[in-house]
Amino acid sequence: MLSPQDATALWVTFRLALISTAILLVLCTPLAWWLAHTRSRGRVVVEALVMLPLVLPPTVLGFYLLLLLGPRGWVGGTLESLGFNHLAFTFTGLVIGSMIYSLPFVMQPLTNAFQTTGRRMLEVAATLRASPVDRFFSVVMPLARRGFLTAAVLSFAHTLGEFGVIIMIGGNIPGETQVASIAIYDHVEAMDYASAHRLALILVLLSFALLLVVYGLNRRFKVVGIGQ
Amino acid sequence: MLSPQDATALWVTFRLALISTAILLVLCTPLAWWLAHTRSRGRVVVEALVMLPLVLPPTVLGFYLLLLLGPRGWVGGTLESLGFNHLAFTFTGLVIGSMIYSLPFVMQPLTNAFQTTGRRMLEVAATLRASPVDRFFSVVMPLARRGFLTAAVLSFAHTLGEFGVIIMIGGNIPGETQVASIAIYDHVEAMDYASAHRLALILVLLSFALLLVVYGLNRRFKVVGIGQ
Amino acid sequence: AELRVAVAANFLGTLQQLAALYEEETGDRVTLSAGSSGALYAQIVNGAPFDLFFSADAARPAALVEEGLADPASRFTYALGVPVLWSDSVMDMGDPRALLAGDSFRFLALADPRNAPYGVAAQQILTAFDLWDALDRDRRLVRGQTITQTYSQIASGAAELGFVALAQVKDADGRIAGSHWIPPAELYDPITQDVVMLARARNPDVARQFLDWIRSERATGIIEAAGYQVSQ
Amino acid sequence: MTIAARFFVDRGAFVLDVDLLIPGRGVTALFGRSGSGKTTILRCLAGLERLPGTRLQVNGEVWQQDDYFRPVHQRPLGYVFQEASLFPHLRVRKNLLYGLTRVPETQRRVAFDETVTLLGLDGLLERFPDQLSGGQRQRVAIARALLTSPQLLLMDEPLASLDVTSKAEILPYLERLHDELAIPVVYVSHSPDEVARLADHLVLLSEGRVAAEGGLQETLARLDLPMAFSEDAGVVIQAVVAAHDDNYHLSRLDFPGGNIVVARRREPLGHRLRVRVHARDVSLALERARGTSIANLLPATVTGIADADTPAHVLVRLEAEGTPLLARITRRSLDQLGVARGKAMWAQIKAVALLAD
Amino acid sequence: MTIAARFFVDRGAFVLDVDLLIPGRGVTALFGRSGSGKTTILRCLAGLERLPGTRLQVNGEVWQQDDYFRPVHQRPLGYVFQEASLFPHLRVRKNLLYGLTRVPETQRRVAFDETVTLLGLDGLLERFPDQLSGGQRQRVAIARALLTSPQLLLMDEPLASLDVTSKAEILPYLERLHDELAIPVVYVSHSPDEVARLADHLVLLSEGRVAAEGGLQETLARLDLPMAFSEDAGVVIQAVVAAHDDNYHLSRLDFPGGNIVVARRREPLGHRLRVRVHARDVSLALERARGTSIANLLPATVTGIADADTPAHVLVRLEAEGTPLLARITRRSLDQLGVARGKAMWAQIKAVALLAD
Ligand SMILES: Nc1ncnc2c1ncn2[C@@H]1O[C@H](COP(=O)(O)OP(=O)(O)OP(=O)(O)O)[C@@H](O)[C@H]1O
Ligand SMILES: Nc1ncnc2c1ncn2[C@@H]1O[C@H](COP(=O)(O)OP(=O)(O)OP(=O)(O)O)[C@@H](O)[C@H]1O
Ligand code: MOO
Ligand SMILES: [Mg+2]
Ligand SMILES: [Mg+2]
Repeated sequence: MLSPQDATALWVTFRLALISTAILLVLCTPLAWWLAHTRSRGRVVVEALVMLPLVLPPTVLGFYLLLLLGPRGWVGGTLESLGFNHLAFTFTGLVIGSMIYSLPFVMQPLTNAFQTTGRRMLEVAATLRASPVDRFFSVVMPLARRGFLTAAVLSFAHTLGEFGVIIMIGGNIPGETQVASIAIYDHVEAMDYASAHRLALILVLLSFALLLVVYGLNRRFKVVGIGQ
Repeated sequence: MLSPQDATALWVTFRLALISTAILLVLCTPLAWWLAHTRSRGRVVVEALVMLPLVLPPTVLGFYLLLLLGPRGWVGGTLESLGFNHLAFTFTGLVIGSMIYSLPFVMQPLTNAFQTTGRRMLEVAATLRASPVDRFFSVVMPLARRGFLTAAVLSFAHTLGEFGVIIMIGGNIPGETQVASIAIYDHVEAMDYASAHRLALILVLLSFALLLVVYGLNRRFKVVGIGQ
Repeated sequence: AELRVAVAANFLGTLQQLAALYEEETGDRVTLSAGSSGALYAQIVNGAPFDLFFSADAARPAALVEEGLADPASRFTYALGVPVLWSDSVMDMGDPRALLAGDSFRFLALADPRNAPYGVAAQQILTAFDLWDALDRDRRLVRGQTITQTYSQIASGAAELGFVALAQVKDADGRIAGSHWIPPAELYDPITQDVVMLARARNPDVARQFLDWIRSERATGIIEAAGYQVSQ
Repeated sequence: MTIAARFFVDRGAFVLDVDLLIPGRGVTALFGRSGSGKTTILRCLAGLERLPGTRLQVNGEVWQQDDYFRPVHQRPLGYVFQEASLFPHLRVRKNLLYGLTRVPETQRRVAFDETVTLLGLDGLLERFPDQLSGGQRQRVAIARALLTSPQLLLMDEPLASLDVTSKAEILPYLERLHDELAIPVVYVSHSPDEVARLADHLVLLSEGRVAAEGGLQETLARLDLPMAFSEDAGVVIQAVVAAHDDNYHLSRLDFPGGNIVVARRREPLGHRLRVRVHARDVSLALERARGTSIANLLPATVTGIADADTPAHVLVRLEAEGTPLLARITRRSLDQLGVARGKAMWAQIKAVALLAD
Repeated sequence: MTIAARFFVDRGAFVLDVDLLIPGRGVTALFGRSGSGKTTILRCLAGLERLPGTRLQVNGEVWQQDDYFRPVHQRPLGYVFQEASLFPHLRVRKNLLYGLTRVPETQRRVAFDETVTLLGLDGLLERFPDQLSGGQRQRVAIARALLTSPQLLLMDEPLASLDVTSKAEILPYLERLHDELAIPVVYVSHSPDEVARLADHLVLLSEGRVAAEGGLQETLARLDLPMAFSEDAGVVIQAVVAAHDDNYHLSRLDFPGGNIVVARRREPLGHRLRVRVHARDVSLALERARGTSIANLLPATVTGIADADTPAHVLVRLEAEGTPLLARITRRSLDQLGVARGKAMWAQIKAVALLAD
């Protein structure tokens, strides 16, 4: 039902979405925490900056990332001069690109969730001997659970569907950087509509199943509100 | 500095982003409220469905929307049979397309915000004579302010940048459905990098300024947390 | 050996057939990466690991040669694109000018002339008919980002007709569904699609071998059957 | 003019099953242990628990029954929740005005400025709730509910987090208010003093059921009250201001069966007052005592004797010409003095132990 | 072994400026009107307000000073917040275990099962906080703090939302606990009874400053206390169980200057006990009364007279061989009995008015 190349593309897609979402969640958590709690004026600027990856068309953003990560770019060039390879057209480059593009979807829900967590519960936890890290995992994370879920789901789903950034910096290399969305695009370009529909359907069904599981599991948790 | 066509595209872009975001906020509010408070099993399915517009590549989604809104589609066909025009390649169609594509970005933050609002404050408001609608505007909206803000900003910014869906169902008609993101991309394609950089910079700066204003205003409001 | 080929989207389908045949004949592997010519060009400039670049125009391969990124000797025109006015429903295309001037359609689709060669041809044809300005003013011209998008917009029925590539509407048996009109070549500048071998090709000999094969009779036959012209 | 209610709430481990008849005027106190269902009853009255099996009629109007349910916001009530529950996004002023502005002007009978001053909120109007102390939050919540000029007031331990002095300032205001508004108040409190002072009617709850119910005076004087209450047993006497002594700042209150002397009252002669006499503040004597600082001595007849909450003590019920009294004395005194039903004795009440204001 | 603290908190309209010396053992009560800064002091002690100008030394260890700040979670304290503040996402059991599991096993000195039972939480362990009544939440919060086996216990009105019976059950447990753990407790309460019963040391706060401070007995017997306290003035007597009367279920407690009879105690003979005598429960007589149910009569000498909170009353300070007593009597009785400094009189104490357990 799926050509081996399509199956590979699907696998690359899910791997990419998973890895970039995971890294993004880890990296954004401290930043979102800072944003949620700082009173510095710089907060507004950072909040606005974080949203910018959204306002550029993905292909254009991808183009600029290509300039940055490629051999002539600041990042890629530095890497090359240190004896490494530049990052364009590699899976690593793809992960970086997806992360930048999904940044707003992770930062926003996390910041919101951290803001509504409030200080009181943290104070209580501190008097019960929980260290800052401990408090984060035992109090903040559970209370901000919906925020993490939203961040993860938006970032994951968005990476599944994104194509502009990926085709630019990934270069559509089968097995390495060819993801499902590009494979669908290729089928359409090659006028193979049947394959395009089939792959789109599989992508949608897989995602739907995954989302059902995630939201189904989420139902089990306690919903916590302000002033209950 | 800007060609007249680029300026028009910029104007269409902001108008589109504004209108579709506004309508989306209005329409999603009751649905998100329901999602946040229902205990029905259907909730999980609706939550997962709402995310699906994200997992398809924009151009593919746009293609399916074109089929739906065009004269042979269910929506467009019905309209035609009622004596109206179908919606493909019209600004209205564009608004619908953008709305569907931005749906997840609006639903998720709103649902989260409504869930954290909790029931207690609504109960208090009810005992103070506030009708359900009144309660919504005087209690839920202010407490869910961050959620509305996030929804609006994500949807707005995303509409600014995205063009896969838009070009497919909008048809890129100057003055009507041609948006700024396409113009930048065209410059890249045509190897006119100087023009691309210029327009991208303008779009980014405009958006940045807008975001600064929005987040700056937001700073003035009280941050409200769980168990404060 | 393995060949990595960047190919302009409109030629992808045809090159897939060719590559499959070639792999069968030689045992070499040919990996295709499709994209719009502009995107592929930008990628090559920024270090994309391709051996060959099948562009949809002549300008970009020329630019690569000029920048020293491609082997000048390897460059040649592998196909000439043929635009076609096409509708997937039944339309009287006997007098295309009258049809295009009339009210029997609401939207006409074409590739965006700003970046797609087929779009340029379409604009030239409409200008020759003296219809471009009127259609543009009335906002009846729907511009696709690529020629494939244009095809999709017509195939969905949302645009009643439009200019696409002949290669897109020809099915495997060489038949064309719906109605079509192939404009005479005088109405537009030729759509020259050039290929070039990149300077950083890892396996230049294998690449040259493939390019020679593309010029073989067997290959050109397939290209022509797909809807392109081949200039000898 | 009454509130007739039948509530049935099943929460698994806890079942509330009560049939209440609450007077349409005056204060009804809900009294009972933690978890006995007091808050649940208030929520049912307010319409916050919409459950089958509920019947609620207020002053003749049906609020809830079978298929009919009057929405919460259409019930003219004021509810002070057990936790202050202020709107966190509004300053104190806006919190106070929230209910007030939603009541038609013609129906407003509680003045903003006066309420704010009497609850000591003058300096706090521009604060946000998280800038207040616990007691300040509680006072804002009380004021907010009062400012809706409710026709039924539900208060869930409104004074729990307040100091003695604040209570002493707020209680008279509450008393005056419910007198002036002539509305029924349902009042949850754990403080027997507060209850005795405010309440006209008492409902004792135990594990979701009504253990005792009735007028304050009768219920307090009953000897069969649950143990929980016996430590604070006592009676409430309706008395009339009969004389003032400006020299010693004293007033004499007369009631059927005697009189007592209390600290000078501001009320004019003839004014009716309510006085609480704790059983533990009443001692008994065979003869009229002399040369003592105990100012109030009443001749009374023993009408009953009951066990108290410790075997060391007994509760003695007396009557002074119709006015019931309770005395808590040791069992040893009972024997030494030969206290028995029908015996005439002197009840000694320490003037200062009287609940008066 | 003391807690030495200097706190300065500037909140604009409110300034807390106190210098405290809290004994390293026993209960110190913080008493003061709503908004006087009690909660703020507890927060400073816990390290929740990190401000310059703070000095805090506990049992010789510096917790905060100039550049040093010991983080909250490294301070071995238990804090019962004014609002229960349970973790809303955790069931009662997990709430209780939260602190317990974070204390090394060797340092755990409070047993889970016993605490749960004594605080009446047995049936509630699997509930979420929003399924509890107000009093139940409060009890969970108390248990949660105790289970960390703290070396300093901060309690902000822990019993405010509890009924009389629950209080009576929990108080002895708290007393025993802080005796056993031998830790200092800082206790905020608006209930003079609770304070008198638990506290060894009293800090009276007024608008962010210390109005009075000292041992419970001395401070309570002071005649210059602010008005707020005079209604509840009284003394606390250290006594020894001297005899039991199993017939009448009574015990005799001896102290320098006399003895009093109270309901039968379980303590063995010789055990030391603390007894509170409210000024309002003490009456004075010129002669030893006979034929009365007042069981406790002590010869005492008047050592001072002061105004009370109403002009009708005065507070009379007496001494019975070193034991101070306070009596609240009317000014009229003062004159009628000719009470004056140096006069020998009989203090009458109603046995049942004694604070005993
Ligand atoms: N964030 C703040 N901003 C301004 N003032 C504050 C803030 N927090 C507390 N206050 C004020 O500080 C004073 C002391 O508050 P605190 O909570 O210590 O009082 P408290 O003695 O505990 O009172 P209560 O018995 O009512 O709980 C109060 O007057 C309060 O209004
Ligand atoms: N959502 C719920 N699920 C299960 N049991 C509940 C729920 N809400 C309340 N209860 C139980 O119902 C009983 C009555 O609760 P209620 O709040 O009416 O008590 P209360 O008399 O107000 O007590 P308190 O004096 O402690 O406030 C309690 O035992 C409580 O545990
Ligand atoms: O370069 Mo293309 O094939 O016109 O999209
Ligand atoms: Mg309650
Ligand atoms: Mg406080």
